[in-house]
Amino acid sequence: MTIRKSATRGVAASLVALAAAGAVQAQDSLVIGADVDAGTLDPRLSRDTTAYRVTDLIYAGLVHLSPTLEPQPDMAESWESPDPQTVIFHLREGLTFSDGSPLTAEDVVYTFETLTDPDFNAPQLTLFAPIESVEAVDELTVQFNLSAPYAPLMSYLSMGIVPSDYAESGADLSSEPIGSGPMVLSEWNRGSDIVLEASDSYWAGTPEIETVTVRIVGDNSARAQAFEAGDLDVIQSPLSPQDIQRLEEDDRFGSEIMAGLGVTYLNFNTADPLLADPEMRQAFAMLVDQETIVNDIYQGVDEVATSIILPSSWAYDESITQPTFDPAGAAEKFAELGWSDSDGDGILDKDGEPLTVILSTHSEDPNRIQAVEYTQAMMQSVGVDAQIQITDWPSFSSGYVQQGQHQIALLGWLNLTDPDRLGYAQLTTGGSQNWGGYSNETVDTALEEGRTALDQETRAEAYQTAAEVIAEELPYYIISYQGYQLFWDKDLPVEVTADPRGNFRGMIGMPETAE
Amino acid sequence: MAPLRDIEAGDRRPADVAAPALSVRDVEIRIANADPPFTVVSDMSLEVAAGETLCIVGESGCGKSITALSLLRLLPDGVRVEHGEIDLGETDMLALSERRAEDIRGDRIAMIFQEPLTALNPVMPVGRQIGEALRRHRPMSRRAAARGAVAALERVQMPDAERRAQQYPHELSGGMRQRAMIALALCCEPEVIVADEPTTALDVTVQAQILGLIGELQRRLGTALVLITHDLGVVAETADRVIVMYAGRRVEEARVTDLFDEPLHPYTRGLMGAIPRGAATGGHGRLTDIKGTVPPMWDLPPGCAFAPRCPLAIDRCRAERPPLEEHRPGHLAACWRVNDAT
Amino acid sequence: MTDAAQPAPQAARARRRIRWPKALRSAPLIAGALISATIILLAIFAPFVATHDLTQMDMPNRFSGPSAEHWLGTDNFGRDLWSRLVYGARISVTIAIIAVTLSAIIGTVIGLVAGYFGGWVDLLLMRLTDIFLGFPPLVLVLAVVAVVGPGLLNVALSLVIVSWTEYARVVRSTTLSLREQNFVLAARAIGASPARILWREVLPNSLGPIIVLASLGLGTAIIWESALSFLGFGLPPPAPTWGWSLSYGTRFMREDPWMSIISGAAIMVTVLGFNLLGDGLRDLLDPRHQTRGKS
Amino acid sequence: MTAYVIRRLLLFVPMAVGIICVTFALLLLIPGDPASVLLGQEATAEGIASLRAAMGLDDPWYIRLGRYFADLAQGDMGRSIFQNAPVSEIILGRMGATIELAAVALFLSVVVGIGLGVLAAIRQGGIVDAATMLLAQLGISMPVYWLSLLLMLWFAVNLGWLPAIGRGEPLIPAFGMMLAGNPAPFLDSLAHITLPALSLAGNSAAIISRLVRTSMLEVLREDFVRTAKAKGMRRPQVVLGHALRNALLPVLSVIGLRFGALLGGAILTETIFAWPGLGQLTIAAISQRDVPLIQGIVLIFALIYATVTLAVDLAYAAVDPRIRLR
Amino acid sequence: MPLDATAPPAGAADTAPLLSVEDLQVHFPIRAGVFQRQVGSVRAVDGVSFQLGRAETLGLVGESGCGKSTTGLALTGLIPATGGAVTFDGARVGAARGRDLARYRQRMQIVFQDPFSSLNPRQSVRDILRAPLDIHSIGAPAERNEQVLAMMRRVGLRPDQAGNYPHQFSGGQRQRIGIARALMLGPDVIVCDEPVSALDVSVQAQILNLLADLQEELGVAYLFISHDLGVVEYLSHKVAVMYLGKIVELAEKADLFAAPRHPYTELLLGSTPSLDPRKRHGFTAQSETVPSATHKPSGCAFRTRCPLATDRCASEEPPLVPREDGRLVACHHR
Repeated sequence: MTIRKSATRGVAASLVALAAAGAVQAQDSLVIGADVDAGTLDPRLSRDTTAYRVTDLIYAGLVHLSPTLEPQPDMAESWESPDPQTVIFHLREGLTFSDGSPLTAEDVVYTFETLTDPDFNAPQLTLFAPIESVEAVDELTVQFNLSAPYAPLMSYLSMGIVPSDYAESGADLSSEPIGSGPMVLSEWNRGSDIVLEASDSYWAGTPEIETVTVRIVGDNSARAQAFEAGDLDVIQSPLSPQDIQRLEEDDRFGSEIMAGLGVTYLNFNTADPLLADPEMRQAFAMLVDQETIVNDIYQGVDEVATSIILPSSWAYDESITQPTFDPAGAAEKFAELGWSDSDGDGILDKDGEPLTVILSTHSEDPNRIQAVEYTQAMMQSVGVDAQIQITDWPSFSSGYVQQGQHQIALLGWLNLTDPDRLGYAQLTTGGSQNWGGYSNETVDTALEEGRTALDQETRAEAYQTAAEVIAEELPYYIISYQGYQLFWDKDLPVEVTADPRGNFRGMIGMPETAE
Repeated sequence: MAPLRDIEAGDRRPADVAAPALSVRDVEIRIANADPPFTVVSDMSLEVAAGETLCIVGESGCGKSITALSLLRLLPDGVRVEHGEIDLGETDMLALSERRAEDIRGDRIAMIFQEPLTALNPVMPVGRQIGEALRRHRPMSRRAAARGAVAALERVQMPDAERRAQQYPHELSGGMRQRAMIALALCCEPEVIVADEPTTALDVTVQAQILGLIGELQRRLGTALVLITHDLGVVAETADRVIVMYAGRRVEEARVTDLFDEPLHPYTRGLMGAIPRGAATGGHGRLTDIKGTVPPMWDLPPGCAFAPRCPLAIDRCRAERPPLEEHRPGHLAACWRVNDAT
Repeated sequence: MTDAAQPAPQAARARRRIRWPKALRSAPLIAGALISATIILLAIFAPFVATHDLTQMDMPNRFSGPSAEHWLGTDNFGRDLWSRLVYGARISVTIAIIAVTLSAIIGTVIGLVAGYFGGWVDLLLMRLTDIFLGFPPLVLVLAVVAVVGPGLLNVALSLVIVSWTEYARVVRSTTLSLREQNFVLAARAIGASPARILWREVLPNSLGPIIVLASLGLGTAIIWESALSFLGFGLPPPAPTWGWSLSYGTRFMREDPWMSIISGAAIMVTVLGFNLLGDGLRDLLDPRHQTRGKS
Repeated sequence: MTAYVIRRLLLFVPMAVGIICVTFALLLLIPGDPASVLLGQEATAEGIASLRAAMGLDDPWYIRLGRYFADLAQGDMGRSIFQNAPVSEIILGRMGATIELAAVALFLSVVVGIGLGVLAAIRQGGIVDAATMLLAQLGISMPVYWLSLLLMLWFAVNLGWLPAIGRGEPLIPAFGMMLAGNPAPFLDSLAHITLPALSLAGNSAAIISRLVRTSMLEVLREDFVRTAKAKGMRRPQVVLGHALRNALLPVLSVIGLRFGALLGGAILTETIFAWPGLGQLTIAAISQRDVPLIQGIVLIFALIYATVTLAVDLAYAAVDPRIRLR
Repeated sequence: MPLDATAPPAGAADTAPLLSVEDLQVHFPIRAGVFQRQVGSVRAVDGVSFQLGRAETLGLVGESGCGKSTTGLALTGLIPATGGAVTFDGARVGAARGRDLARYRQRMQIVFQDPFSSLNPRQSVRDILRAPLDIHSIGAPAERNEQVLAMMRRVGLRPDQAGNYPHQFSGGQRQRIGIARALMLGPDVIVCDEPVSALDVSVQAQILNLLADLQEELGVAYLFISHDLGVVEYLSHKVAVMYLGKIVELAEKADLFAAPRHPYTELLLGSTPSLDPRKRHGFTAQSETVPSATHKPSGCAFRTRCPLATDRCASEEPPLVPREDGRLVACHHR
């Protein structure tokens, strides 16, 4: 018995030793936890965060967005805009893809022509829609012709350039990517991990980290636990608020908690008879306890929101405000609108119809479910018969909200690198993502102007105008500005720089990609 | 077919019965894990000498199988020999440790069970099952044990023994299985064999062969045989002496000829009268049936257990249990009315 | 005629003597029955035993441990966990009972028909059963809930789809063996129709295994339901389902383990209760355990 | 025997067809359009429509079903909508991990289950029996995902003994490396598989131990056990040599079923432990409405399951000479 | 009563036998291969013919697997016969459909061997005995319970036990219930399939007496199937000996037991232990391989065990032919 006991102890000890060995070994390699696997490694087809982040390492775009979202020269050394509808880029000399083939203007043209080809079905097609044509002036010069002035364009041109010859030869960029970025794909075990190795063909040099492994751990808590157990070197949003607090206090880890590029919001269906009246929407909005949701449910990792413009944006104006939590005010408002509890059942009614509303969200994010559940309780407290509908993401998004079948849906938008990305498609009349059927002339005009004006001040004013109307009419009620959190093991050999988009260049020592 | 032969049955008992091969005295067996516990066998005594056949006969539930198992210390959990003595030669079986008892079982005392299909391990060739017993008690190589098993099968006249040894129980016919069972029991040439209804599951023609086989081997090896059966025909065919059991007790004990000549106990007489052939052969004469059924062991009437079914029962029978007494020389019976009935 | 009936009262007396002590001596059975009964009673009388309003939130007091005010502490919204668990029992038990009853009925009918008629009917029905068995159960449940949407009845329905096969298989095999029993042959000999035979002869004798399966199935159904909630396919909040409580609880397990432990324990104890009951019944109904040691 | 195997294999065909049809029906009925999921929140109506057409989603169901069968007959399981790769390739890449996990879990549950079951049976009524069976009851009553999280919390996070997530080298090549003198990968793989396999095995081990106990008790009451005792065999020989082998027969037939359950349970375990297998893939595929992938996975699950059942049946025949396969 | 198995069913109702069985066959298919095609058949009952008169008992005796029980089950329609003709009270049973078949079933009942498995443990005696009446709508529903009680009295059960369940009865009492059930429909023939072989001797005698009494009172005929020659001898008028699916000898009881003709009958009688220890048979240990219905020897099935067997027995199957003393024997040499 004694022998057996010591044997077990021996095994345990050797396992511990082994784990330690693993940690020491990780000298110039980096294991990053991710919540989903990349769907594709073709930057043009990327639609999930992991794909964005990994292709950002494998590929390089004309420009690169710095952590403060400033476009920095990358493949393009410089650019100019002779007129508002034309942009000309000058590529660096001697650029090559990781397979050694040269990167020329032809590749840029090919990349954007395919992107804007409707049959190619690029998820971000709409973002590039104003591009009328792209032409190669010479080997190193590319000219973009726009159908209208398009201010946000620069922030989208970080899109990775793909090798045209390689792509046209029938190679599958999705699984065998070749780019001109700082790393190359070494191995991809779908659903499990993506292994990248430093490239020696990137113009700005070789990254400090030799190997990056992106390991997929779906469950947020499990990912945090794996990080704590030392299996991951870096983790980032999305994380459970509870884990964030704990990790922040742990001095083994470095952390960066900053404003992110996303919002969590309520989508009011303005086409719904009950919610057609802005006053009704305001009344409902006054029942959303932003403080509690942000501070208790999200444990303060997000920030209470005031408008559709992110605080980090140049267009932000703190004077624009949405209605805030005020149950009494809401009750009063409902009374003004003719809703009263006439039959004494505790539920407001009007013309014999009870005030029933359906709050919906998707099942994958427990924090959103809690936010909805909490809001439901608040609504019920003033006599609104609020119901909750929770379905999985595909049913919820494509089968429900996108069909305009919702009443009040809790959703989010990510990657809002420009105010245009939370406005034009979502809130203009007939906009491609205007699922709530909202329509307001002032907003339409302002958003159009924000998109076409080239001068940032004009744009800011336009967006502020729109934001003001939105905050009043509330087709969207922005609950919170999402925070971005990054944790890393302090033993890492590089200095980690956070990027609100969650990109990895700051983790391999190339945050700015400067010369 | 074998001609009928006249045999002076019971005369085979050796005259010099110095020490019986097996002797049991005053054994009481209780089901200890029942609630409340109850006795299933009381005052059991028997002696059987080398070469002798003792039959224990009785109906189901009379305690005869439990008695048989107790002889090898094979009682199931919760069933205990409360007191008494079981001596195998000089060995006091009840005083042995379990490990010592294991050494003796299969070596000096062996058992033949009723249903050879279930009594043999279904997933082991019969030869190996016999070889295992050999190796357990006689140090020998695996190979020698295999040869020994074939020899044991040959001894029980198993046709094609070499091949049969490789077969599984289900591949053998009922008769062959029982032969294998007997070969297993006899492979170490025990002093005593306990056979519990060895032919009940068999057809008559096969039963005849098996009874013949057991008799032959017993004669050849000089083994003492305790044969448990419910069939008076088998008793008449094989026994030297007979014990009749009813409700856990001996009610009558005699040499086989004496018993069949003059059964003393009303139960024995009832049994004999209830057998269709013999008693009522030739015609539609009624069988003497014994009314009612055997009472359950945990709910025995006071007095004579047979009294409720006994045509001769008087008040005394219902109140007081009759002792087993010698009424004729070598012929014992437990009945108050032995002499009133005849 | 002789008085053959005489010992019967004795037999009956003995039977009673065996049965009750056996049932009462079986600690697992008693524990199982007590737990199951308690859970079901709590579910039925939830409004009377609950101490707090189900939806009354109290954010400052979230995740408080057990106290005089909140016997089992509070949940992630500061709601009273005891009250929610008691009401949750209602949902879990209702779902489990609906799921088990429907599965048992469907499976039993299919098993009876397949087992009794045999031949191509059997072949067809058993292939159908195989098809449903071939799916990983969770996948099938998820798919069905995705089709019909979450909801009490829908969740129960999805559980039926994965669990009826078990009854079908068991009932078929008991039917197969009962079909050969002499009392079924006797019923045929006196001219009973197949329907009568199935209903009067076969079914009553299959009830033992069905009851056992059902009580074990109740436990399984409760676990499945909680797994569905864990994956976000359960009843929508604020339904106080145990799955939600545990699912939320696990997210806060590190800092505030109470909610997770208590909800997990509620599920475990309940499932344990039904399982113990099922096992106890199995032992009790098993005829081999009823006979007394033969001589 | 050969005829039996062939017949069993042929029986798989209608079953697979049935499974495909049921899957197809379910996927048709599930709300949520893969095309619009594929294009994300930013999709336009036109984009969705053209993608639907390109994906063949607009064809009537019978055409799609027929096409699927036709492709399948050529060994083509279609292309994953989301991973843009052949389904067969994706599944092949994942299958090893799941089979490894399920097999190790099965091994664990069989070893532990038989050990505890035998122990409980030979100590029937005693404290060991009671403790073992209580443990088994708890094992059955414990939700798998809860057990997984608790194990991970305790052994990986608090104690730090074992890695919390991921998978090492596949066990078999790692074992090969150990034989070649490099034990580190094998130990690493073992360390990785321990927690997921344990949490997956818990339930099955409990079920098997109860079954073994029951079966063992039954066999211990059988006549041939008494015969073995009557011929003087030592108690361990009786229990292990005679009783156990017979007691394991009913257990064997359950092992096939357990393997199916383990494959199903892997869905939860793999998700929690980031085990790169089919289970994890299943959740992803369902939540993305990746129709071809779901169909492929379900079919593969059924195939693995059918294979295991067949293997179990054959093993049964090998162990029990009474079974004659026709 | 002289017997002639080959005689056609007689026309006159009073002289015609109640039940006439001709060339009854029950074959079970043997399947094999991938598609489970039938590759052969087990001839469990292979051309059995006999006749049974009113209030008469025909004993059917033979060892296990000889097809005697199968014959009984086939006659009561519980397993399908694959060939042969059964005439019951002048009418061909094979042709009967619907109501006629039901009537035939009603008049032909069966009592099983195992009194434990032949009664539904979940039904009370009343339920069990009422079922035949309910199914055939015999008597007013209100009177049926009375009929049940009367029948219980007739077979020696106490009517106050009508509400009891089978497990509350002893083996003998259960067998009484089984007999009562068979009698409820007032049958003309009862197939008794080893009705006493599971019972203790003393109880067996009770049941045998009961059967004898019932025959005397009700005039019912028995096809009495048993492996126990003593029991058959006690109850039967005529005895048929079966071996591997065929009758090898059929004779009046007294004739058969006094002087068996067929070597197999002889073997059976010689193997039965005597009840007199002074007249022991002195059995020998010699062993033999007993063939089964699946592997039936050619020609005379008994030839492999027969001391008289010659080449002819292997090639030519002896027919069951009447002998001068009225008995039927299937043997080339006797």
